[in-house]
This record gives sequence, C-alpha cells and structure tokens, in this order.
Amino acid sequence: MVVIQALVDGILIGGVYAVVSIGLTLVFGVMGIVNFAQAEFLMLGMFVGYLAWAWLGLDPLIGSVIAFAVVFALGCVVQHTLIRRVLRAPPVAQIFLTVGLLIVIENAALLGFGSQFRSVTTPYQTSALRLGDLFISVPYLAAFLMSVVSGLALWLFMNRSWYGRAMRATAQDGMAASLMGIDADRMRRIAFGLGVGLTAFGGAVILPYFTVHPTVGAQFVVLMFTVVVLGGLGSVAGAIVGGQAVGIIQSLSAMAFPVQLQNLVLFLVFITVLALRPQGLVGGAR
Amino acid sequence: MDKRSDHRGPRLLRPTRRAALQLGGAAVAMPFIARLAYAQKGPVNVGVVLPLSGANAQFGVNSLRGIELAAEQINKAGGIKALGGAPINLVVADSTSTPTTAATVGQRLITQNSVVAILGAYASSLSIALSEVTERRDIPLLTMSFSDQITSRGFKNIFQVVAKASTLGRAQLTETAEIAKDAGQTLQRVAIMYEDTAYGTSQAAGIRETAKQTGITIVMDEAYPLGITDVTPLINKLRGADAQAVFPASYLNDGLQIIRSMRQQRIGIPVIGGAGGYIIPDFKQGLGEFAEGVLSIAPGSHDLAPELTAEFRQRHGYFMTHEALEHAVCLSVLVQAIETSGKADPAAIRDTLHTTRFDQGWAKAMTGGAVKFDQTGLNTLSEPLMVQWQGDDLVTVGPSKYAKKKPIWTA
Amino acid sequence: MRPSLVLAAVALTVAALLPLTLDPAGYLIRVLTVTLLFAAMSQAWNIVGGLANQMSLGHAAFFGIGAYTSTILLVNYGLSPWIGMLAGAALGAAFAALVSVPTMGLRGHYFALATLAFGEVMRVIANSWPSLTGGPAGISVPFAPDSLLMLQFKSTLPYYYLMLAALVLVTAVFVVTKAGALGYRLRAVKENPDAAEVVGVDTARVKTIAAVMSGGIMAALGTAYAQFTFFFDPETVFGLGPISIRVALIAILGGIGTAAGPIVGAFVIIPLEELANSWLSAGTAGLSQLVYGILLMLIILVQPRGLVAPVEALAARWRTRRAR
Amino acid sequence: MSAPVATSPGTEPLLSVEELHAGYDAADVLHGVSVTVGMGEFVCVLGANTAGKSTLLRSVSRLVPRSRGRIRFAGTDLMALPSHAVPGLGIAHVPEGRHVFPDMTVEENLRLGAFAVRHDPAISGRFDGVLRLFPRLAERRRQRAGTLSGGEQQMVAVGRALMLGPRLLILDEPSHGLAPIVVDELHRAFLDIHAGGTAILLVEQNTALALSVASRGYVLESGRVVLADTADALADNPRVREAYLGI
Repeated sequence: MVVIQALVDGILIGGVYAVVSIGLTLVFGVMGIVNFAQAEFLMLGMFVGYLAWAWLGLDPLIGSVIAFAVVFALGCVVQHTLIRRVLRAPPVAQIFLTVGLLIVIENAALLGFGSQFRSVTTPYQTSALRLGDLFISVPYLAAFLMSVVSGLALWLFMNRSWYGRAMRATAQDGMAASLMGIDADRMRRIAFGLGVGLTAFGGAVILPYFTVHPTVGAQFVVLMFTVVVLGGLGSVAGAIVGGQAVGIIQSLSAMAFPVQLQNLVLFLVFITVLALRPQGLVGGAR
Repeated sequence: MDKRSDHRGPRLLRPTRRAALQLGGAAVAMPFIARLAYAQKGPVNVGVVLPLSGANAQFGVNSLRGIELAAEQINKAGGIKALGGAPINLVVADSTSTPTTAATVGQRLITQNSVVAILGAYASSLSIALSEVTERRDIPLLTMSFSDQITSRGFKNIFQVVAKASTLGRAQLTETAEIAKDAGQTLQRVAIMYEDTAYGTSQAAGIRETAKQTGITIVMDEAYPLGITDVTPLINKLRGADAQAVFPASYLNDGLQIIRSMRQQRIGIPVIGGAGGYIIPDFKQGLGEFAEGVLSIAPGSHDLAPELTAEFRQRHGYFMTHEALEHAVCLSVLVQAIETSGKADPAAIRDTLHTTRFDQGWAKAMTGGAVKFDQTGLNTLSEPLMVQWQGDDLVTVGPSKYAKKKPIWTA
Repeated sequence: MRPSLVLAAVALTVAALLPLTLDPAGYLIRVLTVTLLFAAMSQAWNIVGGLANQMSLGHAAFFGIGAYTSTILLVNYGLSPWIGMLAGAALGAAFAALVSVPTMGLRGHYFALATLAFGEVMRVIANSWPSLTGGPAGISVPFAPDSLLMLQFKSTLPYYYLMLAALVLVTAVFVVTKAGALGYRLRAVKENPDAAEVVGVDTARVKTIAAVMSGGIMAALGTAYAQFTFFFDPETVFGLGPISIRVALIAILGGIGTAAGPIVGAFVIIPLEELANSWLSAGTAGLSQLVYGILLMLIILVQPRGLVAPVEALAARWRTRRAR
Repeated sequence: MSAPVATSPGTEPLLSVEELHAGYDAADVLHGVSVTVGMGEFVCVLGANTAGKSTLLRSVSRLVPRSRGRIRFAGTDLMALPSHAVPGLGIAHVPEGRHVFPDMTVEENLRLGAFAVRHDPAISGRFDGVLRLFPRLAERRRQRAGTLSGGEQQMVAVGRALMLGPRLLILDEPSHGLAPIVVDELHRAFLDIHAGGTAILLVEQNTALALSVASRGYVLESGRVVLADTADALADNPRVREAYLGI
C-alpha cells in the first residue's frame, strides 16, 4: 500500500517535472543551446500566475495560460535579441550568456516583484481524493492533468501542425529546412518562446502548492537538467520519461533512505545513466 | 508597493544634520565633551550587512526595514546625545546570501567607511563568515542569527541578541509539553522534520536533546534538502509515524507545502513550527484559514511591544517580523552603548556592550524588557516565545508571563 | 626575450609591489586576494576546460574536498594546514580520477552536465554527515595566532602573497603542461578525439591525467581558501553558482585555453562584482546583481571568444608583420 | 566567353544568372558566371569537383553567404531574398547529400516539401503523384527517413522537392554514391518530371548520364563557364569527351 502511494505520488509529481523540463529539451533540440536560465522562466511563469490570481482573481490553473502567453512572447524577444547572436559562437559562450541571463532575470524579478515569498490560496489547496487508503492530492492531480494536457498539445503541435513539423525539421537539418521555405530564425524564435513558455506554464500550475519568490528557479535548475539528461537531451518524449523517472525515484527512495539523501540517490542514477547511456533512456527517438 | 525609497539614505540624514549642527553649537559650550564633538563632526557610520539579493533576500529586506525604522527614530530624537547629537548613518551592503561576499563587504565597510560597528547578517552562515572579519579587526558585530556557533567560539566582538538555536529547540519542546498538559494531554510521541541548513539542524538538535532528557519519544526524525520540491514523502512518513505533534523547522515554501500536504491527508495533529517561515505574514497569506492554530517558537514577537512596533505595521502594512524587530534592537542597543561609553570607538563600544544592561529604546521589546550580554556575547535575558496564529494575527501564547492570549491545542 | 614573458615579469613585479601601497588589512587588498585566488582556481580549471576542452561544471567538488580535508585534520588532529593541503590535494586528485571513469566517454554538453552533478553530490554528502563535516552549520578554522606553520594571519597581506604564489605556480603548471607532450596530446584530443586515438594517443589516459592535475590543484586551493576565510559551509565550497560556474565563467570570459585568460577574467569579474556591489547594493535590492549580469552578457555578446582573443589576434598580426 | 545559346526562341528565360561572383570565406568560388534556364528546359552543369557547380546552385537558393551579380527568376530579383523565401517562388532544390530529415517519417518528409505552399489545395494530389512516381516510398511511408537506404533517401529528397509543385527543380549530384540500378530509376523519374513541364537544372558528375537526359549544358572550370552548348554538341565536343567522358 505504502509503495503504491509512493508510486502514485511519484507519477503525479513526475508529470509536473516533465512539463517544466520539456522546454529545456526543446530549446536544446532545436538550437543546440543548453539554457541555464530556463528555470528563471519557471519563476516568471509563477509570478505571472500569481499576479493573475492576485489582481484578476484567476485560479492559477487558468492563469497558467496567461503565463504561457506572456513568457512565450518574452522568450521570442530574448531569442531574437540575445540567444540568436551566440548560435554560432562556441558552446562556452552560450553557457556564459545564459548564465548572465539567469542573473539578470532573477534580479530583475527581485527589483520588480520584491523579495517576498508569495503564495496563492485556492479552495482546493488542502483537498485530496481518497481511494481506500490512497490519498491523491488535488493540487498535485490538477497540476499533473494540466501537464498531461499541455504535453498532448505540444505533441499535437509538433507532429500535426505545419509549424511544429517545420520546427522539428529545423532541429534536424537547418539547411534543408530553409530549402523547404522554412524561416529557421523564426522557428528558433518560436521554439525558444514555446520552450520557456511551457516551463512558465508548468510554473503556474504548481502555484496551488508551491511558493514563488525571485530565487525559486534555483530549486529547480539541477532537477530540470537531471530530467532532460535522463530522458535524452533534445528529446521531448525523453523529458516525459525523465520526469516520471525523477518523480518516482524521489518518491520511492524516500522509503528506503532519509529524505535528505533524496537528491544523492537521484544524482547517482543520473551519473550512471549518463555513463552507460549518454543518449538518455529514450535517446535517439526525438 | 515598495516604500523603502521614501525613507532611506540621504533623506534620512537631511533633517537631522541640521539638528546635529544646532546641538554641535551647544556642545562647544561644554568643554568636557568638546573634543569628542570635534572628532564627531559628522555622523556615526554603522555598517549593515544583509542578504538583499539571493535566497534570503526577503528576510534581509525586512531586517533592513527594522534597522531603518530604528535609525530614523534615533535621528529624529536628536541623534546620539553623548556625541553632540551626531546622527546615525547606515552604510548598507548586500551580502548576497554568500558567506564569502558577507566577509568581503564587511571588510569594505570597516576600511572604506570606518564603521564603528556592524549589524547583520540574518543567516547564521553569513554572520559567522562576517564575524571572522570583524573579530580580527576588533569591530563589534551585533547579530540576531541564532546558531549556537555564533557565541561558542570565544570571540570578543560578537553579540547575539537572541537566544541560541539549541535554546529555541529546547523551549519548542518544553513549551509545547506545557501547552499540551494544560489541555489535559501528555506529550509522549513527537515527530521532527527540518531543512538541512544550519538553522534547521541546530534547532532539531535542541529538540532531540530535550526529548531525551524529558523521556519523550521521537517517532520521526527527518532532515530534508533545502529547496525541496515535493514534501509528499515526508508527509507519508509522518502519516505512518503516529506522532502527537509535529515540529517542522523550515522557511516559508516548505512550511506551506508541509501544512497543505498534512491537511490533504487529514493529519490534524498540532504543528509547532521552528520560527523561520512560520512566523511571517506571508504564512497566513498563503494558507488563509488553514494557518489557524499553527504554533511556532519565536525569538521575539511584535506584540510584546506594540507601542514600538505599530509604526512598522503602519508603514509597511504588515506586523513587524521578528528579524526586523531584533535588528532594530541591535541598532538601539548599539546606540545606547555609544551613549554610555561616550565615544564612537569600537573598543569602547565593545567593552560597554559586555558590561552594561540596556533597557532603553527597542531593548524594551525583548523578553525581560532589556538586553544584557555575557562574556561570550550572548544576551542572557532573551527567552524564546511560543506564538500562535489566531485569527489574522500572530500572538504570543507562552511562556505564560509573556502570553497575550491563551494557546489553543487542537488535538 | 619573448614579449609575453616580459609582460608576465612586469605584471608579477607590479603584483608583488602593489600591496606595499595599500592598507595591509584593508578592503582593496582583500578584493585583490580573492581575485588572485579565483584566478588560480580558474587556471586550474583551465587545464581540463581549456586544454582538454572538457567543460567541467563540477570543480567545486575538488575545491570543497580540499577545504574540508585540511580543516577536519586541523580541527580533529591539530595538523598543520600545509599537511592538510597535501592530503586534500591527494584526495582531490583521487576523486578526479574516480569521476573520470564514468565521464570519460562524454563530450560537450553531456560532459558539462554530468560534472554538474559532482559538486551537488559532494554538497549533499557534506550536509548529511555532520559528525565529520559539521554538517550544514559549517565548520570553523580554530583561531590561532599569526603563524606560517598554521597558515593563519590576522592581516590580509600574507594571504595576498600566498594567493599570488599560488597563481604563479598554477600558471606555471598550466604553461608547462600546455607546451609539453601532454599539452600536445590534449590538443590532439581536443581537435579530433577519433583521429587522436588513431594516431596512438590514449585519449582516456590523457584526459584522466589532466583531470587529476586539475582536481588536485583545485583541492589545494580549497585549503588556501579555508585558511583565508576561517569559516565555510557545504553551500559555500560545493556551491554550483559561487564556485563551479564562476571559475568556468572567469576562464571563458578571459579566453579559455590561454594562460592569460583566467587571470584577465578574474581581474574583470571579481572587481566588477565588487564594484557593482559597493556602488549599488545600498540602493534597491537586486540592482547590483542585475547590473553585473547585464555587463556579463554584454561582454560575451561583444567578445564571444573571450577578452584575450582580440589581443592575441593583434599580437599574431604584429608577429607576422614583423616576420615579413 | 559564354556562348550565346539562346533558350527556345520567343520565351523569357525562367532563371537567369548573370555575372555571378560568390563564395564563402575570404576567396570567391565563382568568378562571373552567367547561366540561364528556360521555361520547361532541362539544363545540366558539368565540371570537376571544385569547379563551383554546387556554389552556383546554392547561390540560386540564397544559401551562399557572399554573392554579387544578378539572379532573376520569373521576373523576381532573387538577390534581395533570404533563402527561405525562394521555394515560395517555385524553386525546389534537392541538395547534395540528400539532407532528408532523418528522424521524421517518409510521409512527414514529403509533406514538409510543400511547406512554402502549405495552403495549396493541390498538395494531396501531388502527394499521391510522388508515391506513384516512387512506389517504394509508398511501402515505407511510416518509416523514419534516416533508416532508409541511400537510394530511397534520394527518392525522398526528390519527392519532397516535387511536393512544392516547382517550376524549376534544382538537382545537386542526385546519383552520387548510388547503385547504377537506382541511378537509372532516378533519371527515368527526372525525364518524367521534365515531361510534366518542370524545368530542371541538374549538376551531375556522371557526365554521360547528364548529357543523355538534358537538352543543354554548361561546363564550369575554376568558377568560370568555359563551354555552353546543346547536350548533343557537348557530347561531341573533344574537350568534353577527353576531360569528362574519358573517351
């Protein structure tokens, strides 16, 4: 029973980890850029969701759509003004730029939103579904379902729409894509916007149980890298598998080890997977 | 939303500089302090090192607000009278939540700004790193960090205005046992969970130690990583632990997550937080009605001195948090030490701090109504308080001599 | 004499004489000391990051091992930090060899991300082993009177020279390595790992040697840091942002793979951070860090190959012109 | 230099390249090349490996970073356009080395060929046409393109180009590295495509094959056009015979 409870919890939280990490892998897949500032967009999404709740009275689950839209637009601008300029630069310069971006976003948020921890109050924040001895947290379930929906939407977009296919084409072969009449610059802009927008969306859907403050990104950054590397850098399907893996490892390892060592277990799995399968658990298939 | 810019820096000084000149004229007439007045033509520089950015920024900003409030009051009241009305000039530096930076900016304040003392730096790790610099430069450091290490290293220039973490941890358990007893329950099985920071671990150690002495069984004892993204495993463990009360030590985010998850799983046992995130306004804001009845230990509380802390609430829209209050106390005590010793000299201030009982100004807001440091620099009068969320406010409910309201035991 | 040697000699003379004009326990000298330390750390990183082109984001692991080893030996057994430094360096080198095994086959971003986990693993261990490390509360170097043997001084001046010596030493190691057979092989591995393997370079061995050197030196510098700040906690020495990423940034900003890069980078980044902090931190919270971040981005947008690159290009042009 | 071999009398050239200088880094690869392709014409460009044939084709598709001169297509100045705007005019380019999208299915690859004309209702008809032209692709419709054989990948690349319904099809070394039997199949397809009214500009190292399908050709050497004539005339030209046909 305890194991089932831990599994269910792991799957629910894993869905959220997946959706916040998909953007990171998408950006890498399309542009070959590892965006160290990705988690800062999660923070921005949380703030947008929070403000939508505080000013407009919108539930964060609805606010998440606004968070997506706002951060999507911001991502397009960031891609156009900053990231685009280092696409051909050495990887070290790319890392440097995104770390600079991380510092800027974090502190801009500190200036703009203040240092306060902010949290929304929802009617379901302390609700849980009860199935026998099994508790299913409603905020977790809601976040999970929203993640599934957004994951599906992304999948449909990437596989069924012209722009999604064009984006994958750009990722796989930029030159050939432009021979198809695809504006690679534009696709990268959309991909970056989409990537950070999805992360922001994920940030907003966890608001019912998670607090936002300007440095909240730091809590997620290593986790996000773990998720995408476990699944395979650049693979959207991998991020989903990776998210689930991380959620379940965290949840199950807490049963055998002190919770304090949760991340240690995670990192050991992470390093082992990297050493044995650098392409990730589902590497290869994009 | 941020009114800080209205009452800081230059504006803080402008009205009082005039006052200082007037008083300075009077001082010349008094030969025995004329030399001092001459030496103290300008304001007295007091260093403030706080985490204004990074993970602890919120507490750093609150602390600064407390210090600014106290400084303003002192300057409005005519500055430091023993120095001919010299005003306090705060030299603020951001320690960014990194100990190395805390030490470096401390060094800067000492050598570039000739500060007579430093206040800060909220987090224990920052204060300890900072103290390594102040100790070697013989500059007094007044802090409200509560790690035991602060005053256990034999340093001569450090002053801890609050009770240490192990004392807080002990009180957290004994006070709770008292409250339970009053409600007709014997506390036998408790759970502790804490973030693995200096603050969380030392507080947990205090609880653990006391439990052993008083024969209370700890049925769950879990540290968890700072910045935990999912507390469910903790709550699952708690559910299986059959505890009568739970003692979590954490900042706000984990605190909210813990309470929410407990409520989801219908775990109704009393929660006794370990200060940190449990006693700030955002806790109530985040949880709404679910904050009701949550207890916490606190090194200080705004309702012990409403006449002093009301202005803070008026200015910022929320009650004066304990870190703001204690930092105001730090400054107030420092100024009293300067008044007593009659000179703005670090060594003289240090000696005065060690030997004097301070019962004026903000010191009245502390337990015992005063501050008295022993030779290690610990404020011997400070006692931990038990506070509880009742209605919209955080009220002191223990020990009984300080209690403003009766505690509610929900078990 | 080669112009770069002349330049180095001049810089060294200036560096050696400069503190005589400063308050020996003052702020400026402290900033310079920290700068020298980070230059040395970044130079140690450069052996792996620059010569082998392995972007390590986990060097805090070695740094922290060094800091903890010497301090634990000092606290528990009263051993001189010099001995602790050797022990720490040995442990750091051993750890480097150990972590080389799983990361050997990884390239580019994968290597960087794998190493990211090392510092974090060490941080978790240090946090959860309080009986040895003092846990999250951190560990203090016991107060001692001024003593070279115990590597503890009241004034900052001796530390300045200590860090300067460290920087000179590490830079010498870097230069010699780069010019020697190992550097040649590392370059081969960097340019084309497969081809290097074909012509008989044992890439695994070469990379491991570089990692061991780099890790050992980094650990020794950890001891120097511990003796300089007297207090640290797991977050400080194993931190991702404060150590791992920062040493990489410094080298990248200066220009990786060059001896001057980490030095130039450190002398830009550390003072820049300090200046931003001292000018702006009394203002609105976050402003100083914001300005610092914007400056970082501007530098990399204008000069993506590092600050040393244009100087080198200029020097190369000058040389070829002179050769004609 | 370039012999004035007119396109079919009375028709405007579909593509005209005049005095094109182009290159990548410091040095130019092309030094004043002029080439025309008439409406519905089948033109080949011959030359040694480094003559600049691919650079010429890539210039037309605006993939070469530095170029000056004039390139016009059906009255539009291509020099002013970014590469992704070129296919929309009706130019489909099958690059050297095929460049299929390896992680997409055959069908996805083909459909992407119509990206520039994605609102054109004729797309689905064209898709069926491509599958008729290359029946093997119909069998492998759901297979990832990266797992196909070289010949099949070339079919995908050509089919993908046809999805545009191009007025000009640019083929860069389509038979490179393929088995003779596949090469034959492809060239038969090219003739079919041409017969359908599409102009073709072909670069081919297999000179004999190129001259057998094209109606006119250019010979490029060191970035300059050294010969321009009808395919038959080129096939008889001793210089061509010696240098490129090995006779």
